[in-house]
Amino acid sequence: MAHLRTETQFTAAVSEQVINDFALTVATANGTGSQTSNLVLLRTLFNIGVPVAGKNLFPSNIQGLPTWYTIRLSKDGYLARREGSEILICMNFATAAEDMAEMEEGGIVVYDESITPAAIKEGVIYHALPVKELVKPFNVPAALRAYVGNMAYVGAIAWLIDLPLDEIRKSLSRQLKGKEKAIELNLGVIQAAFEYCEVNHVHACPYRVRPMSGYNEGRILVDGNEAAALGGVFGGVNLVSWYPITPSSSLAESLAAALPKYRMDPDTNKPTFAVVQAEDEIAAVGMAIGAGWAGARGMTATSGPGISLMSEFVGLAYFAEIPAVIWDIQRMGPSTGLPTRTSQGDVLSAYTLGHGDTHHVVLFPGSPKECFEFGHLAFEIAERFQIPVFVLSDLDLGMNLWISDPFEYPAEEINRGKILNSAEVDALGSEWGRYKDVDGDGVGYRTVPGTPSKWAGYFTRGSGHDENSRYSEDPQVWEANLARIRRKFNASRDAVPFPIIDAPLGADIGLISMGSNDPAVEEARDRLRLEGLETDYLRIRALPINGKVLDFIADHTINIVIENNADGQLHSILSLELGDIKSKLISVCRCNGLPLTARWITSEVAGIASR
Amino acid sequence: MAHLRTETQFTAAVSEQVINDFALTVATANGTGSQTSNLVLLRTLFNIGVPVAGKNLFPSNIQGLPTWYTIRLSKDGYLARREGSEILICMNFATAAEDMAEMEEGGIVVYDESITPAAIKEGVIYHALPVKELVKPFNVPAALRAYVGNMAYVGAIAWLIDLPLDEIRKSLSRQLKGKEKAIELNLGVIQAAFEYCEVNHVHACPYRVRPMSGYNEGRILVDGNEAAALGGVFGGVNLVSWYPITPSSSLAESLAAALPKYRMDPDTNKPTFAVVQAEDEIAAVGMAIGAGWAGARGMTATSGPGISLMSEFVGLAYFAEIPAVIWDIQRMGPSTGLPTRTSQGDVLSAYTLGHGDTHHVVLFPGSPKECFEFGHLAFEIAERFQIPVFVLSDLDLGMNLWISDPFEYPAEEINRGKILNSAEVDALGSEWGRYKDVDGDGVGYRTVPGTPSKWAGYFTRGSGHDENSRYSEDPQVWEANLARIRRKFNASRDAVPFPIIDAPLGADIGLISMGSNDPAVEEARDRLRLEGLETDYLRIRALPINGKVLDFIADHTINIVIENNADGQLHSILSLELGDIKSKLISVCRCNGLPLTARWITSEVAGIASR
Amino acid sequence: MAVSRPAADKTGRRGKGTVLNPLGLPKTDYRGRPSTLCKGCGHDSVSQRIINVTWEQGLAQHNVVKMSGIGCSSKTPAYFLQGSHGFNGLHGRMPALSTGVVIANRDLEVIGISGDGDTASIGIGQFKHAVRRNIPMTYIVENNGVYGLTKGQFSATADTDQVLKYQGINKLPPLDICVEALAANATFVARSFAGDPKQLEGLLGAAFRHRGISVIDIVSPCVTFNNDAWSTKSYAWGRENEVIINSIDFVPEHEEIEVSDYDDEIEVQMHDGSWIILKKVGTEHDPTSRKAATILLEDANSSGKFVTGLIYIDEEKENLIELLDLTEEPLAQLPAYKLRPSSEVLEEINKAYMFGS
Amino acid sequence: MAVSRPAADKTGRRGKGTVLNPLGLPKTDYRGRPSTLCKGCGHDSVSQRIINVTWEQGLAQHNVVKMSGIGCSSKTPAYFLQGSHGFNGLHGRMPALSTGVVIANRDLEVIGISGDGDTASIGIGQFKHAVRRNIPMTYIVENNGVYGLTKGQFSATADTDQVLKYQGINKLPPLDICVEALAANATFVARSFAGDPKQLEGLLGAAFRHRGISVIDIVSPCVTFNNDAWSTKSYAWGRENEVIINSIDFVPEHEEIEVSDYDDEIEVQMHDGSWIILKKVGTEHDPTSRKAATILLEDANSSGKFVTGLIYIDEEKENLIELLDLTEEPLAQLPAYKLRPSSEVLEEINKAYMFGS
Ligand SMILES: Cc1ncc(C[n+]2csc(CCOP(=O)(O)OP(=O)(O)O)c2C)c(N)n1
Ligand SMILES: Cc1ncc(C[n+]2csc(CCOP(=O)(O)OP(=O)(O)O)c2C)c(N)n1
Ligand code: SF4
Ligand code: SF4
Ligand SMILES: [Mg+2]
Ligand SMILES: [Mg+2]
Repeated sequence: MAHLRTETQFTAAVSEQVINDFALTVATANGTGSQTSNLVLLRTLFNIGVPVAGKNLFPSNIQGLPTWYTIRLSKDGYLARREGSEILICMNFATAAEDMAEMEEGGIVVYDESITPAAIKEGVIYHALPVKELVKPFNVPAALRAYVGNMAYVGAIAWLIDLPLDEIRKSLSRQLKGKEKAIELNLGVIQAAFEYCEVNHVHACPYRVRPMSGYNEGRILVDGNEAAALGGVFGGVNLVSWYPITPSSSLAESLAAALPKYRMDPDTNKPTFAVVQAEDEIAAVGMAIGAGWAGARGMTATSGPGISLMSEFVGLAYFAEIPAVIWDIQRMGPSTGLPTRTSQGDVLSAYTLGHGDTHHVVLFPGSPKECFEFGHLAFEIAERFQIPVFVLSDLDLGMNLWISDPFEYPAEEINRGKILNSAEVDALGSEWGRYKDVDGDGVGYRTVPGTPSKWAGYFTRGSGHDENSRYSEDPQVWEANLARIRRKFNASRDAVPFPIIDAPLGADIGLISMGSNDPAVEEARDRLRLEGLETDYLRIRALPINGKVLDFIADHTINIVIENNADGQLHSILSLELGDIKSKLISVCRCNGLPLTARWITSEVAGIASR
Repeated sequence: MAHLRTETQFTAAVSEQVINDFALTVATANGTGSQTSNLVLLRTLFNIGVPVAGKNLFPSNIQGLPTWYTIRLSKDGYLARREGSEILICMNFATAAEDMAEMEEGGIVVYDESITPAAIKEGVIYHALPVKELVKPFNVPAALRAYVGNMAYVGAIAWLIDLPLDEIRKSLSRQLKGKEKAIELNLGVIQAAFEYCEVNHVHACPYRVRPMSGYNEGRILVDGNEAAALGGVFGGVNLVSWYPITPSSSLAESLAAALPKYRMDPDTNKPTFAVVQAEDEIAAVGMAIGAGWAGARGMTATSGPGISLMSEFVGLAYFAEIPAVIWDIQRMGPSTGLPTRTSQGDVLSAYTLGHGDTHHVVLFPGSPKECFEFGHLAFEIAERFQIPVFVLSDLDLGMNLWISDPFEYPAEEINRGKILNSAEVDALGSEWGRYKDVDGDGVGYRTVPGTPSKWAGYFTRGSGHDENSRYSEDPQVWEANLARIRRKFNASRDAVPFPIIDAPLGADIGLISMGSNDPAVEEARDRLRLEGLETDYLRIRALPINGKVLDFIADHTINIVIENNADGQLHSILSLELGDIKSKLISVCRCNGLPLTARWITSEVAGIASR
Repeated sequence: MAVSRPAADKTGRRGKGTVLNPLGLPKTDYRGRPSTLCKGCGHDSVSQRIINVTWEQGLAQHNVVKMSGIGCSSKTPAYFLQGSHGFNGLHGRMPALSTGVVIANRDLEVIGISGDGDTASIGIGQFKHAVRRNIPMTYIVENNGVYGLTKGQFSATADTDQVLKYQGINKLPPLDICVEALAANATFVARSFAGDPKQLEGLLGAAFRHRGISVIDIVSPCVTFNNDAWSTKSYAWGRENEVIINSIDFVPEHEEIEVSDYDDEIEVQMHDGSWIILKKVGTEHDPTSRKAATILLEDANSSGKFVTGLIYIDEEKENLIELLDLTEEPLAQLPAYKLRPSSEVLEEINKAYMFGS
Repeated sequence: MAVSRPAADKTGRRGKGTVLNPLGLPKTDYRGRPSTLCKGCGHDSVSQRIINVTWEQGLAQHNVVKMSGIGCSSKTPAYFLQGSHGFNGLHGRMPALSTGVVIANRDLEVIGISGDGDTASIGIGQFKHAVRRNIPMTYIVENNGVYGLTKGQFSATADTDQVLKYQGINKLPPLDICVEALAANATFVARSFAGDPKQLEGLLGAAFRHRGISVIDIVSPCVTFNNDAWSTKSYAWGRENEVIINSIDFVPEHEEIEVSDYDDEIEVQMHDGSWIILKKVGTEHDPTSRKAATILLEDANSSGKFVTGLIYIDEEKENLIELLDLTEEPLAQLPAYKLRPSSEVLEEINKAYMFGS
């Protein structure tokens, strides 16, 4: 490929260049297949070693509405969402004017020739791209034209920021699963666009890409839902019962794709799993609970509205003590809210789901690696404590590609928890009681149906029951049972993932956050440090909290709880666990459907600190 | 009637007698119709002026399981549940041994002859009652025998504690709606039993009833569910959509009985209301919301499991801003729990029901009078703020007969809130936007379908929307909308029923409670006073709380939150509202399916005070 | 036949060439906001049919409410009758909301729009019970055999062994909306095809006049996820295989109908006095016979036939509002004095519970 | 006929006079805890039928699970088969739980007990979808037309114009469990009567052997709230009006059956190799014909006939477990190495996503 400038040209230009540290936004209409182009760009950058993050801002719609895809390059590895972009690719007439208006001096705009810029901004460079003409020579069927046309901006970007075309080809063929004809066609368009720019535009773009080493090495690029699905595969999931809902559908669909690959019975080559699309979320979680009760590993994945529908069943699993795993890929609520916008608004709902006095174990993965880890760990916790376990991810972590440390093989063997086999239950005979707290951890021993013993059978119910699971309305029996369940809940505190604490030199201010906020918080801490403000950081990875969290809060003059919802739900839950030192907690939260930005967090925290 | 002793005999005996201050418990099997006998006893006592409370402890079953009915007589008007009874009526073989074992010295046991006392206790008097023989002469059909047989203990009690038979007749004919034959039959048995005792037993019962004046005068005897239903009748309810569930069914059924009496259209003599038994709770609340949206007053009544099922719909009503009234007659949860036991375990669920960031107005009636009041007030609040409003009662208040102040006619006219008629909306034209905060209280103006104006139509959705209710994914629009809803919620703080505060001489200790705990708390305060411990008392009647609650808490060294659930849910909610002074909050709660007792509260509070 | 004329004729042409309906309004008034659905989506053509019929019949938009669940289909109420109130509710819960609405205001014409997922999967329970209660409304299922809005999963109406791009093969048998409706004692059951405007408009015209619930199962292709020619939910398949059992002409109340009994026709008088005239096409089917309807559907399904038209109608059964015997005045419009009894009444009530009573 | 013998004969009598079943167990072993239902409740007699048949067939209790929703009917699993696991779940949600159970362990014999409220009101959605998925289980509806446990409200199977003491008149049409099952493509549909032990036991015997879901709608009177003679859910009415369409004899796998074709009989071979022999009674009905079943029910309902017996059976359709093609070993019993791929596999996966890949 002759199209790459020579190294000498590079060095010549370097002085005024911005290397691997800028953002570009592609504005298109959805349903035009631009996702392929965007992913090709992202993967190419990843593969040449540039730390990148892609955030897809898409509508709750199938075709024709505005979509923005922002790719942030950060040689320093800051991969949180960032406001503004140095480079704008305008492919959508509908939003062109607005999009262009947001460009700041020094910005570069590439636009489809069919769109005429509403206003030309001082200090902004504009490059027209005759997409239609560029595609024409390849005479593609009408249906594919828009799709292929999107490759044009890949070529333009390659020309703008020095993307090696051979790397693009690699990504492309990976994306198109090696379909040679398609690859050649698309690459042809990319190349045509590249050459068109080379010939017709003056290259004055300071934003450049340079292959780099370091950050990406040993790391993977994957979205949280896929990682979670693989976690389930290695967690021994037997039943995935789900109901489609954005942004959780891709988790279940990834499982449907991965399980046949990795989980066929080595002896019979038949499935050791079932994936069932239920009629609704109530049935979905009900099936998972039924499977858990019968000794298999059942899970479901949903989002806000599904969580609401699952309340009654989750309350049953809580009180009848049945293991189940529930993934909530949070989207913006209340109600239907914004199905394609991210949020952390279900924390309180999940923690206390169900009428009556209930509290559940909730896990908060903060990266694809943790999605994988919690994907199998959740089953261990669910079976050990015989409880429903929630894993709260969100649209940002679940549906966007993140650079992550690779998946780690589970350190612990699969442990099915306290299940008695026929020999064991025969040995105990009438001694055995389903809800007896033999070990003092509040967790009783259970049997599963099909256990060949006349002692194994017992009756499960969501109504009041005694240690032998017989129906009881006796007040003492009821209180004793609740007390045991509370014991169990407390026992789980030290069995769930511990918080990640970074408190190098004991700062006065402690930051507390969870889940997908991690990169933004870390970046914010660096920025604060530059402003001379040291902060410690604790990332909560599970509820209920344990001593580590309490100590951290006690050790800091101010603890600032950072979350992506309207009510400061995590802050509320911590407040309740704390008692006195609560007054040291200050809530900082917002809720606008977008991942938090480091700039926003920086200004909030700086504001509080300067009080 | 010759059966009553003469006054002289009375005065003679008075010295060693305990007048109008004891409790009697009737132990029977359910489905035997003993409820009639018990209610006759209760009403008779009420009508002769004795302050009484009856607590029915019944199983979640239709026939044959143990039921206990305890009547407390308290000349001083302490009508909370009380432990232990001086008089025990043993009609149930199954529980006789246990029941008798609980009797303390000085107690009196009346038992069906067919039951032989397991053990005779020192200092306890036993009277056998040959129920079968007593009923025989009346040769009643087999089906009715058990039912009629229960009248025997009414006679025995009349003999024991001096119940005037003519008063019993009155209550009986009221209970049997004047069916003369039935009345005579039952009265006959009562009389026979009375005479049998007179002849065969030595009367040594110190516990006596004396007609008294004062307390009961001007008061009514009614259960909370019936009061709530009447509140709905006067609140202008148009649609009652419900699904049967204990202990809320009698609320809806009372409405079905009362509405045709009081709410037929004066012009057409046709219903101005509909009562629809839905297929489940989701549909029940959905219908009420549909009616509210279309401009009618819709309500539903349910209990814990129903609340869980209603989450998604309540979230829609919250976010789309649609009025609806939801009664939760709380029973013991989690899950199916104990359907026939009381609890206050749904406070947190109701307050935050639904995924995403939600918070609802919740009312806590503390007496039948308040059930009536909130029964109509809830509609005013729901329509004024365009929100779903929860009213949390419980089994104790809802299904037991309470002595209460009479119902008060609503002081305010019915107010449908901000609804524009065609003239008004025409005048505004394109100016009007469904969700514009014109008045600064966060409440927009709405139109209802059928308003003859081309401007009136708008589109309602649970997804993101702008001031004109157009779909919007714009982050600013979303945030502004949530901010307005928050404004609305805060505006409601001073529009909901204020707390009832009793702080005569500014004690150090403040008690905070809600709902049906009221009589127990008041009694506890008197007991504490006797022990030299003064307490102030604030009874929360609604969430969200306002300044009055905060001030009260601030004004007291210790605030003790008293509630009938496992997690101290009200305490948690207050903690979150408080911030700093939270540390002054101490939780005292228990959860065993029984109404709280003054003795228990007394010891708890005394314990904390003496720290 | 004399009485049957193309609906358009009923509309007058007054100057400037714009056709106006009986209310003197141009059709453009009955439009909604621009559709955001995929180009060619069957749902958009159904919306157009609704616009045409409501305009031709001169329905007053302020008396119409548009109810829907969640899905691409359920979005469509935003794209027609801009002058009507619309309520895009919850997934599968449109029936309960609609029930509340008609009880609140019996004068409203309720048009409910749902999808096959919204009705046959999560919503089958509320659907059955709304049918059973004979809620006065038109219940339209825009049936494409997939979940469009969530990107192409199978719905409960997908055919056995159907293949979908991202989902593989569906092994389960479909639920048939018309069979389900009939089983639940529906009083108006029809099936149609988004690719057959004329017939659909006839059915809509009749549905709006029906006394109780009118269920119309419309095969409405999803061009993005389920429009391959071999799919029974595709345009191609529909055009190939549609078997029209009857077509409907509609005669408004006020017009005279000379009762004829050509045996290729059936006249049914609607509850509002108007008449529908069913021209039998092809098969002999009597839509007033439950048994005939049951057998028609059983045969069609066992032989894989796509029959369209009015399958069953019963104008005799009372609707929910009639069963409740509600007062004529819409409950939502009752004056305060009809909502709250007098203080004297409350006095009486208190007395009944009072000490000494 | 040779093959047909009273089931009791299959059980041997060994000393001490106690009859033992094929597993050598006395019937008492198949009892449950004492019933807390009202004396005479139809549900108790259904429980007794289940005890008899499971005992006679020698089902191993540890391989049976008893699933139920909420209601008096749903309480009954506590009153039979004390040796089996039981799960008294949520109101209307037994089907979902059962689906999870059979997937977890395909070897289990699932007996689901529900009520008319539990199935036809709140549970109709899950019921339809369980039927559609052909879950291998026996789904029993103890149908009394009321909500017993909540004290006598109407359920969705109550007859039109039925009167209940505290509820007044029911104006709505009933949902018919058998019609609903058939509409959802059920593979075994039967109706029976708690007052007809012999027939019910025959049906249960066949149901336990059926390949997919066996739906049995049993009129099971509520003596407390709905047993007046004029109620179609009362003992009296049932005894008066029952029209038996066939009675079932059951021939275990191992026994020889001389295939005869008396035209008053139909033999159906069950998936496990055993045979059921249907003796037609009264009406001519072919239970292997969907159309015949559909018409039978339509006629029965329109004429108010209470037909009992096996209405429809299809042994050909695969059940959900077969459709999922699950491995033979119950998923709940798989060893750890079948639940977690090796670390090498994970390495491969990581590589695929890794920088430089
Ligand atoms: C409770 C709930 N579950 C899931 C979803 C996600 N969801 C939105 S639309 C839809 C299915 C739509 O399918 P259909 O009703 O056939 O409409 P179509 O898009 O095909 O027209 C689903 C599952 C939701 N909005 N709410
Ligand atoms: C979600 C929920 N709603 C309501 C109830 C109250 N409830 C218990 S049993 C029952 C109906 C039982 O009727 P059916 O299924 O016919 O059983 P039966 O008692 O008649 O045998 C209801 C409504 C409940 N337990 N859960
Ligand atoms: S996805 Fe299918 S159903 Fe949805 S708008 Fe597009 S074509 Fe229509
Ligand atoms: S109430 Fe009816 S259904 Fe329930 S146990 Fe009694 S008789 Fe049976
Ligand atoms: Mg669809
Ligand atoms: Mg029933």
